[in-house]
Amino acid sequence: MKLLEIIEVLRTKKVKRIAYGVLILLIIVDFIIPRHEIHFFGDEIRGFWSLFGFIACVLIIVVSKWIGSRGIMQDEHYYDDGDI
Amino acid sequence: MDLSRYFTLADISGIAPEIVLTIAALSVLTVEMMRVSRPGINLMVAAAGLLVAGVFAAQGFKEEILFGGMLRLNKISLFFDFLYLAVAFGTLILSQGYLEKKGGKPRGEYHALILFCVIGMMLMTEANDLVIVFLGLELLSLSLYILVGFLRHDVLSNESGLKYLFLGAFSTGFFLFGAALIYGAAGTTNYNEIASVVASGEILSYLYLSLGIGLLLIGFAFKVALVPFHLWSPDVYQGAPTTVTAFLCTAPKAAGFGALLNIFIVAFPEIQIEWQKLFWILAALTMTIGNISALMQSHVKRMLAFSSVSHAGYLVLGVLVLNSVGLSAVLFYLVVYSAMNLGAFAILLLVEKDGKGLNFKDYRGFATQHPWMAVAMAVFMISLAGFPPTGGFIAKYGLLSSAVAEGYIWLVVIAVLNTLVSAYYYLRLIVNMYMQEEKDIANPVSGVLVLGLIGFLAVIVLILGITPEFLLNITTEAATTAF
Amino acid sequence: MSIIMMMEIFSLDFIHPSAFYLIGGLLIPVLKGRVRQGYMLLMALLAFFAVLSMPHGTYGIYEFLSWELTFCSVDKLSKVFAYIFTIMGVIGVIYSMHVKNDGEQLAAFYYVGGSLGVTLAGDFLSFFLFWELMAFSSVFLVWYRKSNSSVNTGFRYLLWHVAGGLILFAGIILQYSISGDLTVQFLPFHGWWPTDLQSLASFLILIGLIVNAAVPPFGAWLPDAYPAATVTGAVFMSAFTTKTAVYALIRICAGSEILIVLGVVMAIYGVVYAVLENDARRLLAYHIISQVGYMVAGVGLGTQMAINGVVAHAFCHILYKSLLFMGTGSVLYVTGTAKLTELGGLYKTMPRTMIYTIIGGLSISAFPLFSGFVSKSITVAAFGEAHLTWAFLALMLASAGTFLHTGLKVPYFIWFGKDQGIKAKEPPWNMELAMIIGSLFCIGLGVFYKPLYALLPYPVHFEPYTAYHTWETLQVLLFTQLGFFLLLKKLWCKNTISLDTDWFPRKCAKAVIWFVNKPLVSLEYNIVGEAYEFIIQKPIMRVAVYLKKIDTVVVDGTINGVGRLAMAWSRKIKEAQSGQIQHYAMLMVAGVIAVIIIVLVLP
Amino acid sequence: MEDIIFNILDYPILTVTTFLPLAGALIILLLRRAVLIRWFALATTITTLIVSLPVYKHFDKATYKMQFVEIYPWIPAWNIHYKVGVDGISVLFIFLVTILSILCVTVSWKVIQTKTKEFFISLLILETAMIGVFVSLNVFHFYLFWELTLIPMFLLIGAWGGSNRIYAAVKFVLFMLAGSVLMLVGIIVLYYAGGKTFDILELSRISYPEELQFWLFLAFFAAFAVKMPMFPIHTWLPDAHTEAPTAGSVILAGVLLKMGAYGFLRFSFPMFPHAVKVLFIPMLVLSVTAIIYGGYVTLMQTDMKRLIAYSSVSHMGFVTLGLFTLNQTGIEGGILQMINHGVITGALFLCIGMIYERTHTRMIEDYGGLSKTVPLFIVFFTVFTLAAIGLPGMNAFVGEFLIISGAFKANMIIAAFSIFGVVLGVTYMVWLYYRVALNEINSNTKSSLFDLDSREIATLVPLVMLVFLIGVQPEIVLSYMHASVEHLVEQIHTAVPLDPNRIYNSVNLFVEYVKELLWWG
Repeated sequence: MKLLEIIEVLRTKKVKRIAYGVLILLIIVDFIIPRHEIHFFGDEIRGFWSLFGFIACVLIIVVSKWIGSRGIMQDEHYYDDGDI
Repeated sequence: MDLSRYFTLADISGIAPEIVLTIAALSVLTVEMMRVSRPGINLMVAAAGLLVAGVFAAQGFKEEILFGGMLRLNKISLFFDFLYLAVAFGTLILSQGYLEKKGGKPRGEYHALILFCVIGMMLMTEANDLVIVFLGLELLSLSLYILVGFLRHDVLSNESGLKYLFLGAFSTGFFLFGAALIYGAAGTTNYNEIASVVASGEILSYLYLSLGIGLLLIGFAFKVALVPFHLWSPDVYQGAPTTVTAFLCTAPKAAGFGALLNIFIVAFPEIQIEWQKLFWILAALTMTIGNISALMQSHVKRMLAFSSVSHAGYLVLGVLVLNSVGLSAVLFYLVVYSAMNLGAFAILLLVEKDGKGLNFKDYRGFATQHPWMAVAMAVFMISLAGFPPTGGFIAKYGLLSSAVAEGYIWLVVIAVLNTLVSAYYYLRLIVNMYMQEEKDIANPVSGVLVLGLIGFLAVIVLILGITPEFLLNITTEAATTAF
Repeated sequence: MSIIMMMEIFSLDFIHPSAFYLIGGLLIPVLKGRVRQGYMLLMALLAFFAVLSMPHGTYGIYEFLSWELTFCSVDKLSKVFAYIFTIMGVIGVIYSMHVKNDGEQLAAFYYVGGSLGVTLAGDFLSFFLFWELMAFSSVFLVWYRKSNSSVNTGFRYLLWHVAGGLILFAGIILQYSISGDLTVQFLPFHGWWPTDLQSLASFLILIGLIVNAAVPPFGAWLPDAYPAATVTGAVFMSAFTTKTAVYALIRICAGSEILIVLGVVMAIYGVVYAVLENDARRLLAYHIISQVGYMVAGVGLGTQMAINGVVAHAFCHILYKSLLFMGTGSVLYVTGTAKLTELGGLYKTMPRTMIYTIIGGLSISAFPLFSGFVSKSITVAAFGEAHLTWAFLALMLASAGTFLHTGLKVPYFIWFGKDQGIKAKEPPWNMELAMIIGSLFCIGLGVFYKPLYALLPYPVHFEPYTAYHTWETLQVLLFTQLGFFLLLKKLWCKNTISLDTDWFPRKCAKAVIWFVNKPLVSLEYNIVGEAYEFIIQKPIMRVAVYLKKIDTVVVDGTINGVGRLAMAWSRKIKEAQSGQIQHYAMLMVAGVIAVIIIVLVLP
Repeated sequence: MEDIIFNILDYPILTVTTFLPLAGALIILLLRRAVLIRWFALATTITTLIVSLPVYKHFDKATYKMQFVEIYPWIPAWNIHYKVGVDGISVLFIFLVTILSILCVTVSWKVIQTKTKEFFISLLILETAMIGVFVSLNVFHFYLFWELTLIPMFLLIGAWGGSNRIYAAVKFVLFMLAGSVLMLVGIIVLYYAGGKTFDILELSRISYPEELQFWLFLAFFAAFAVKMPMFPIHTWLPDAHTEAPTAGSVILAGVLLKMGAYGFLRFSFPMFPHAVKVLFIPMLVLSVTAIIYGGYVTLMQTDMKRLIAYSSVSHMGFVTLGLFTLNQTGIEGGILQMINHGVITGALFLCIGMIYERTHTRMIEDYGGLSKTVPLFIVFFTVFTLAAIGLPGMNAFVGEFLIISGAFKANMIIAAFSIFGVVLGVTYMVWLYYRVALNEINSNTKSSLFDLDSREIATLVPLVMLVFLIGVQPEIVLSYMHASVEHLVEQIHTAVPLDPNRIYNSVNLFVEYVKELLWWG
């Protein structure tokens, strides 16, 4: 079907390289975007939000994995022995 | 010879009804003698006599004293006359064919005797003189003695006839002794003169007068079957042929009360107050003993006998009160009482066959086989018990209301409790009719005339219960003229 | 038009929209097949038009004994929520058309009716009535799954809600005893701990609402119950319980500072747990908590813009969250499992469901041109303007996390991951139709956001499509995607469940049960039981027997005795009636003597 | 004559409603085939209901005055007029009578096979008598209708009853007659004391001397206490109920018991206020004993119908408690409870009758597990059991709620005891329900049980509707009686000023009174 081919095309190596190009473009354009109301320091620095996005993603994955291994993650039948 | 000194034309016209009745009685006997073979001839002649007497009584009525103070015609006596004629007429219709059923031969004397009784009763209530009252009483009693023992072959009827004769004669003796004492005390036997003598006070001695009145009262008490003197009535009622019992417990009782009332209204108006205590006791005794002894009866006729004794007790309540309201209540009560009893005995009559049909048990399952007859009997029983929609209630209410007006609260309470007791044995018959299972029940011989009479009486009882207006007016008007 | 016509027929001044669901629902078990589907759709549409034509103001007042229940008080705020609930009602009904079990349909209908009732309730009594109706009807949606775990989960869900309801009810009663009137009014709770009676009342009401809004310490029931619900039930539950609680929070405790902290913590908490989660629907459930965290925080802020943000966010959240649930629901319906570890590579067999889920994912992560961008950002901007920077940053972090697991993790592992060879096909037409409507709404609102802003309770002066704002969001989202692909290996999930705050009640519950079973029951049975038997039951029975004896013997005895006495007298008198004349004569003479004595005594 | 409003409708509505059943009975007298009789009886009862409907529509709820009044001369010789009228208190009972009569006809459709003509005639005469009692404003024909109920009821119990029916029927009549003959004496004394008139309104305007009031109260009390069975004289009720056919016990429980209480409201309260004030504490004690005693004895019953009969003793104890609190809430509660009791107990008897038709046994141990064998019947039975217990949202709850709050105003201790009565009420009903519906299925009745047919459902549905209607919206019923009850309470309190100490020492006042009166006798 037409839809399937589109998805196939998107998954090839070539598309990945284009995606990285877009990311770099994002940071450059951020320098020319006008900022009208400045509420907090983040708005001043250009490219702040892309950095923030990346760090947020890494931070979340690492922290949650760490907490999970610490004790939150239990076997599936943890509660099964005669809960209410 | 000129008889005007002794009686005038007016006197003759006054007693016209009695004359007609005598002629009718004699003609019945002559017809019997001539062996006229048409069936029911005696009934026709007697009934005709009654009707003609009724016409004469109504048409020639004037308020007057006859035969030089012997008789007194007024609205009350006229009321009583019509009551007797009606009851006699009813009894005649009932006894049509009854005697053959009981095995006796149809003899004319039966009808003649009934007519003689009516004459006697008329004389009692029209009397204005002790002698005439005694005359009427004797005529009535004698013909009743024969009537009670009419079924010669039936041992019960003979026994009750004889019993009634002895005790009747015994009580009439007291009556005569009392009359003599009063004559001795007051010097006259005429009511008005006695009243004037008593009023003026030249009584020979009060002792004699009170003794005389007491004994007189005993005579009446026997005739009306008040308690100490009621013992004869159950046996006589049971023994006598049912038609005679029907007649016996309605008309003579009314006559007894009528005569008693006449004496106390006309002859002893003031003394009456002292006698209230005695009447109070008599009323209470009669009601209670009459009702209680009727409780355990298993024989319907005997139960009705005791019930008529208790009803006599209620009537003494009216005599006790003795004012216009009390009198009208008594008159009303007598009419309703006669209608109820005649009806009840009529049904008893039909159901009774060769000794069966007189016990409560014989009425089981009556309602399913003969619904209409059962309804009529139920109406009579409910009316006798004094339940509201029927005439019995209105009659009883009238009596109780007049008694309460005079302040006899406790006597009314006794009367009312007696009604409660009476309800038990009246309803026992309804219980047997409606609520017991069917057995081989007596199937009544259905004579058209008798059925018509039963229906008529039942309707009368119901109408008197629902719209008693027309009879109340007559009785109140009659009662007010007496005072 | 039809509604107005209906109104004339029944000469009602108004028709309460939930009436269609509550009374209309009764006919569902009666109808079968196509007729039933048409009838249910008709009811949902009629309810929507009823909301459309509902004027503002309070009416539908019904007084019972001495209280006044106002069933319908409508203002801009309740109207918006009524709109979205009825729209969601229509979508949900379409989605669940194929369901044969009429009990489930009835439960869903009463669930929607209940939430509409809560939104429009004017006084606390009817508010609480519909509140409980919602709790009880939704529990059936869990039970109808009919797997043994879902029965236990249903009971836990019910216990949570009953506990929450009771706390709320305590608050209402306290409030009624203080102020004496029952109308739903503004009772904000300030500070950390209740100081006086009035603040205790509002505190209790706040807690009651928070339990339903699944705020963390009390919110563990949501991730526990939603995955256990039926396929269509989860769609309904995702939309109504939490959002009714949000509406109540706005109505009653807007501006309570404690909510800001709770809201932010909720947002982060939801995201962290979602990342760990393996079951798709459980992940989405955790994610509801994080999204509701935004709303609770917004309510805590309390400014006009924040409330606007919360309402808009709730409006859109219902749509895209239900879309996601519909997507994962269809996967569960078709493949029978929702565990990410067991799924993968379905894009080949379920391409269209994949598209709808991705639209849902994008709009939830507030991608430009999608409804999330238009609504969520208002709340975040409100925090920005209020200069609560730490809250602002935390929420931005949470929105990044949102994109991470709903936008990327779920679609990747279900559709693009390695193909586990599960056979699957497109879901039935009505599920797909519902998903299409949902996606249209998500995209439509994203593009034409003006009508949504018109509906908001306060005037809106926020322009989403400013250059800087779009750019800023794009940067955050795309770089999160970068992070995701780089750390893909680490994200691989294991077949585990994550313990949650409901660990405490469930564990200690076991201890309590043990305590009840062993010592307490034995105590009750032989000591208290015996005592009851001895002190109360035996004497009552003995007294009853005794009184019955009295009743039959004494009372009846006396009365029958009177009767027997009369009978005995009668028999005695009967003997007197001997039939011998001489006896009679003797008695008569005695009578005569008596009369004479009386006569002599007389004068 | 200023406080009556003459009948403005185009036909004499009250007279027609009263005598239509009687006319129907007379016509049935002529019919022969049983089917014809049954349908005609049903038609008469339904037309009576329809004919009486305008009363409720045109009833003016704001005034306490008598409405739809009609006066015709009846027995001028004794100054007796036929006078009928309705006020807030009596209007609802007409509805109760007409409804229950229809249900009685439908329920006895198949069960009455022998003497059907007499059955339906006595049922219709009974209906006329009952409506007559509630409608009449003249003491004489009040008493006439009061007594007219006895004979048909006697026939109903006696002719179509159970095994021990004759004893029960005779006992019923003698009890009732004992009470009503004493009332007859009271009526006659009242006639003279009230200036030779029978008109209730005039009689209640006159203030009688105190000791006369005391005696008259006792006379009337005899009749009313027997009829609504107060404690010591209630033993006729269980016998009459167990032996009566279903229709009989429905009418008996539904309406006859209410006539006693209605009598208090119409006669004792307005005419003998002083005696009421003196005796209201003993009366309260009597009604509480009735509640508790009734409760206890009901607990031990083995026969279903007898159990419901004894529960009526307890419920009617509540009604008297409500009436003798002498305040607005209590009396309104009492009247409402009368109607509720009529509906609920009538319905329970209908249910038991239907089951008895099938299994011909009334012993509770013969039953069990009915919820499985006859589920539809158990639905109705549950509704009525819950109503009898007084579940909120059903009609009995509202009645009991008002009564107990009224009782608390009158006397604290007595109200406390009455609550214990409620608890007893719940125990025996629940125990009955458990043994009948929930126990394991009993073998000997299992075979003959089959579920309700459409006729029986049609009989029960109107009562279910009434139960919920009054339960949810009691104002429909209460609005009728506010004005009249207010006037009644004001009549009592203006007649004798309410001095508190007199009330509390009313018991020794009562004793001193009796001593003083005994000499009078």
